[in-house]
Amino acid sequence: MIQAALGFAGLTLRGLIGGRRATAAAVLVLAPPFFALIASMFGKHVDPVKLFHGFMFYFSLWFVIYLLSLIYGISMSIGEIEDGTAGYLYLSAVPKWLIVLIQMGVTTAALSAMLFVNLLLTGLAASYGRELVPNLLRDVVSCTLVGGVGIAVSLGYYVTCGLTFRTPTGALAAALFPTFFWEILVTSWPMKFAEYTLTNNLRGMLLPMVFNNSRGPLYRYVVNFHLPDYGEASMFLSILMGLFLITAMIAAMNRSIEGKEAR
Amino acid sequence: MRALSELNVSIPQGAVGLLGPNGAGKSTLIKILLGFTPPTSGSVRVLGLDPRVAPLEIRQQVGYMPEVESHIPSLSAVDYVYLAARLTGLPHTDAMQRTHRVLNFVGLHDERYRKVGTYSTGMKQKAKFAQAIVHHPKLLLLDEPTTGLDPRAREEMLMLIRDIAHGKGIDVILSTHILHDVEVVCDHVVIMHRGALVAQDKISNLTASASAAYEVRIKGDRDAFLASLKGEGIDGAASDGDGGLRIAYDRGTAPILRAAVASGVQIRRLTQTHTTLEDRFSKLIGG
Amino acid sequence: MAIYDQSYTPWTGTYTSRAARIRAMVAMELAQPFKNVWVLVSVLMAFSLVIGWLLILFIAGSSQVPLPFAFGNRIYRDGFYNFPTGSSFTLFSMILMALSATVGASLISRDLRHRALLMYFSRSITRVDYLLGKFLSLVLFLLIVTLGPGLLLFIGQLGMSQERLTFGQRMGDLGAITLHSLILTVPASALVLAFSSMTNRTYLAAILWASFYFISASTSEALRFTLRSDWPKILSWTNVTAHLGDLCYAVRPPPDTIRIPGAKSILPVPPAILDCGWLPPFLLLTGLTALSLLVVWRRLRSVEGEE
Amino acid sequence: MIVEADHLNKWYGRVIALNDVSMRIEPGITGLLGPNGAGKTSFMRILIGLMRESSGEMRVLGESPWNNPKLSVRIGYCPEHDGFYEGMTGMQFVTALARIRGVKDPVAAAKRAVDWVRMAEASDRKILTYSRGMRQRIKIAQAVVHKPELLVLDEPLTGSDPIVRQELIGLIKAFAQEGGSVIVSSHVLHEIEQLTRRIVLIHRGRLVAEGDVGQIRDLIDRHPHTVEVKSDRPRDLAAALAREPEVVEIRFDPSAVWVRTPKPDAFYSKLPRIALDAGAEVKEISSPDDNLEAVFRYLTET
Repeated sequence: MIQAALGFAGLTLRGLIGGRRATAAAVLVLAPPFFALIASMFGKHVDPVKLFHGFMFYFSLWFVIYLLSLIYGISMSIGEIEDGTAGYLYLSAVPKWLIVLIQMGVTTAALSAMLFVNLLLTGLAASYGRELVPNLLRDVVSCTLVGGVGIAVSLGYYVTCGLTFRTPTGALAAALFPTFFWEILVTSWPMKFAEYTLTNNLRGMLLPMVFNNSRGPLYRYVVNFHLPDYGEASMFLSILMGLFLITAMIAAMNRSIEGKEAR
Repeated sequence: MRALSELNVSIPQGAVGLLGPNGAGKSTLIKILLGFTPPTSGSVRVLGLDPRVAPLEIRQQVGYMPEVESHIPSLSAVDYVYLAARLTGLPHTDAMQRTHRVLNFVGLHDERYRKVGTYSTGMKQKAKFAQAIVHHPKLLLLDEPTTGLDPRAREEMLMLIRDIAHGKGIDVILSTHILHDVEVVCDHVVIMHRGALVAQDKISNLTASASAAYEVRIKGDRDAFLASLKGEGIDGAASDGDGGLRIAYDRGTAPILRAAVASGVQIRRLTQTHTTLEDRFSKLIGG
Repeated sequence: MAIYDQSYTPWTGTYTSRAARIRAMVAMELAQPFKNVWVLVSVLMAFSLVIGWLLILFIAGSSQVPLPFAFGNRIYRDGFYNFPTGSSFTLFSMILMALSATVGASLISRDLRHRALLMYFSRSITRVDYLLGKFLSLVLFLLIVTLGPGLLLFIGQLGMSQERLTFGQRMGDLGAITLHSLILTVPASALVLAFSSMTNRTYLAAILWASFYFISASTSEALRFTLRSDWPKILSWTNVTAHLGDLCYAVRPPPDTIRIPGAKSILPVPPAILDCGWLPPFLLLTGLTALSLLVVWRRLRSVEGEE
Repeated sequence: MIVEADHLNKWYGRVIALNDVSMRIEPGITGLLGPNGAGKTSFMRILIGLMRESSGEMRVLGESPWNNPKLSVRIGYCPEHDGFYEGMTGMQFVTALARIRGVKDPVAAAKRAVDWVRMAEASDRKILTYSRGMRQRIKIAQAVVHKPELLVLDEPLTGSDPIVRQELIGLIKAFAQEGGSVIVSSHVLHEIEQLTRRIVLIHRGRLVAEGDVGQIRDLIDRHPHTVEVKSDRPRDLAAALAREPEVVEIRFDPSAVWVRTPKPDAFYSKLPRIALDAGAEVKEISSPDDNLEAVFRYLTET
């Protein structure tokens, strides 16, 4: 059983590399350092710390984590069903809920690793030609931890979508619409709901860890709503993470893997 | 990679079988005929036109049924065939009439309003066939039209092709690796192997000189039947891999009937086939 | 008794023009998205923005309260197409992005997955016709949700606005919303098609397009913050389209004074989103559109001959 | 009893795939026979636990297959359609699947399975490059790698040429000889006949008949046949045939005689004798009713 579970972990890791989705993920991971490098090479009066924090805030911790988990969350659920490989996975010594748990655990870890690489490279790119960003490693590690929580939550939601809907388009629509209207639009709007977005909770957690609790210009957008503090945010995110984990497991237990003839 | 080499062939009118094992270059030939890929060297004429110069004119007069699925799963068969007709240039009313007419012809009735994605393999093949004939082509190119069909659907498809190839003013090129299909449908056969032409003739010519063979399906004691056949002086009986017996013998059926009487078996099916075509073809595949 | 032939019969007739063939393709593709409930929901969302405005206009008009925000053509630029103004993620462009992702991403990837290209190209159309058909169907669909609500707003404003406008001014507005709609839809359609032709998995094409959209926005945002300069704004898809769109209305600046009694002041016109005129963003969008169409074209060329 | 289905139903929305199917399958090889779209795949997918039945009960090896991993590892499944991790080599694919099924030494087991399907040389190539026959064999290798008690094969012989087909048949028989049970689906009777005598007929989601191939063949004879006999002297042949009590209807034209008989078995037994006695040269004997499709028609439409 343990060996079978390890086998799943290996298989999931294999699935992460290879194919167009890996290319897309690589682009996502490498785009921020690339732009940061351009900025620090050609920009005048660039402050490396500002550059690094700006990219981390607006880029890595906002889009990269959602898009990465979207790509892998959809392809490891409905994508595998559509490709016909899910049938092999679900005939194993491991119960389906555990399969999902392993897949999500491994994917979260791997995506966090990607995020780590992304942040580290961004930090190095930002310091190009100047002195190294102080506390770079501390910032990268704490941001990776926070980002990992975000990845776990969004991955749980996307996998739930992918296991509930019968077609990839349906699953994608269900995943895209709420996330982007909620996370992208509502996050920076001066309205009360904004404190319940995943992004603002992540940023709330980031505040003491990276910014020493001082709301610099990056947090200027927080108007008319209460930015969750570390405790509130971690509570909110853990509840959400548990919730989506459970829904994903329930969805896996109830998903019939139909053949092509069903559609 | 060279798919076709030094191929000189002129394909006559009528129903022509393009026969050869997988990888013989049949699909490549068809793609060149349609103008999808230009030949690396050499020239082609389809209905007197050059596919490199006038692909659109050729495609208006040619119907193509690909080997692979090539449908749009979210469309109904009516929409799919109608779209094909419109894309060829049929006006709306004509396209609609033709669509329903050919769907009736191929035997898709109430299912025609269902999405093609929900069809069984046989129905998908029929829809594909319908889109190939909807614009009344002068020439119909069929690439492996019977793959994946159950026996009944296969016979239906072959009957459709035979029907369309005779007396409707449509010439058919049927590309396949199955001899039976060619024998049922075609008058003419072009045999290809490894990108080269191997033989080309009328089927009747190819079989005329041939010694005949009989395919027999029996019910009863097979060994006793074989023994009786030996008693009648017939040795060349072999299993045909299709549940029946192939008896290489060409002087009438009487000895076979006598053997059946003697061994007490029933003859459920008795048909004549020709060994040369079969032999020639299996030699090609084997070699 | 007369017996009529029910079997196969030949067809003779004249062929329609190539344009008619493309039209048939567009008509078929346009009917598809409306079968999807999610698409319907977001189309309704786009229209509900406008209907909300019309309600406000109606209430304001019936109680004789002039709405400075609705004067001039700002109702289109700030109230609808670029709402909320100044944000890097305007609501409308997000709706458009999501719609083009769900509708457009499948256009070519679906044909690739099911090898339907063989059917298309065995017909009497060229690659360019195919490309044009797909492109037009996506542009037209997106126009339904951009120009559609815009026209609704235009008609509503015609009846309920408290501003007296000349015929020329009205037509100027009409031209502006048409142009703005085209700016929003045409480059987006080309890009989506390019992504759609790159993969045979629809969801991946959609995600690629979404990634492009957000990466462009967040790169611009992050660079702007760190470099403390405004030029990175041009990297954001939203900003570029919104800026060019805004310029469409520049022909008719809002009135300095309002003659209606009781109206106090006019909100200041927000500054231009980009400070570089129309040429650079225009070139950027045209270049991207051309590049995307080229990508699709190349891709179709390599796919057509394939097994 | 390896499989017991009890009033099994499966719907997809409003489309019914299985309609009140009850059956028992004993150990050994069993053929599941029916035309395209008959519900064979749905039945198999419920049987192995990939799909849940809409109502009714399925028991496999005494247990319910849905969400039952303990049972899953006792079953091997070979799907009809190709779905692979195309970037893996055949060996990696089989090893990975062996591992997740809890096989003790996955590498050795995979090697054994790959050797068994005679894929040893090609096993280090990527699946992407495999031909159809190789894909079929690697699918079977993954199905047997964990030594299942029951092997479920969905249309394993479809589309393969005669040589590959004979090989696959050999493999399946070898598996059964080592004590395993096999359930195999097909839409062609003689394919199945080469494998087993025990057959279940499914048509339009309903269980139509089950039993021995001989019984199924008898079924073919239970309904009237129309037999076409091509001959040089159809008139004489018709006259001779008209005297037989089994014949209820006769038509002829200058090249052939058509006979309708409600007792095909007796008729076919007499036919050669009659033809010889009548002195007519028989050129062909054929009947549209002498096949499985006719059985389906006969069983479902009356």
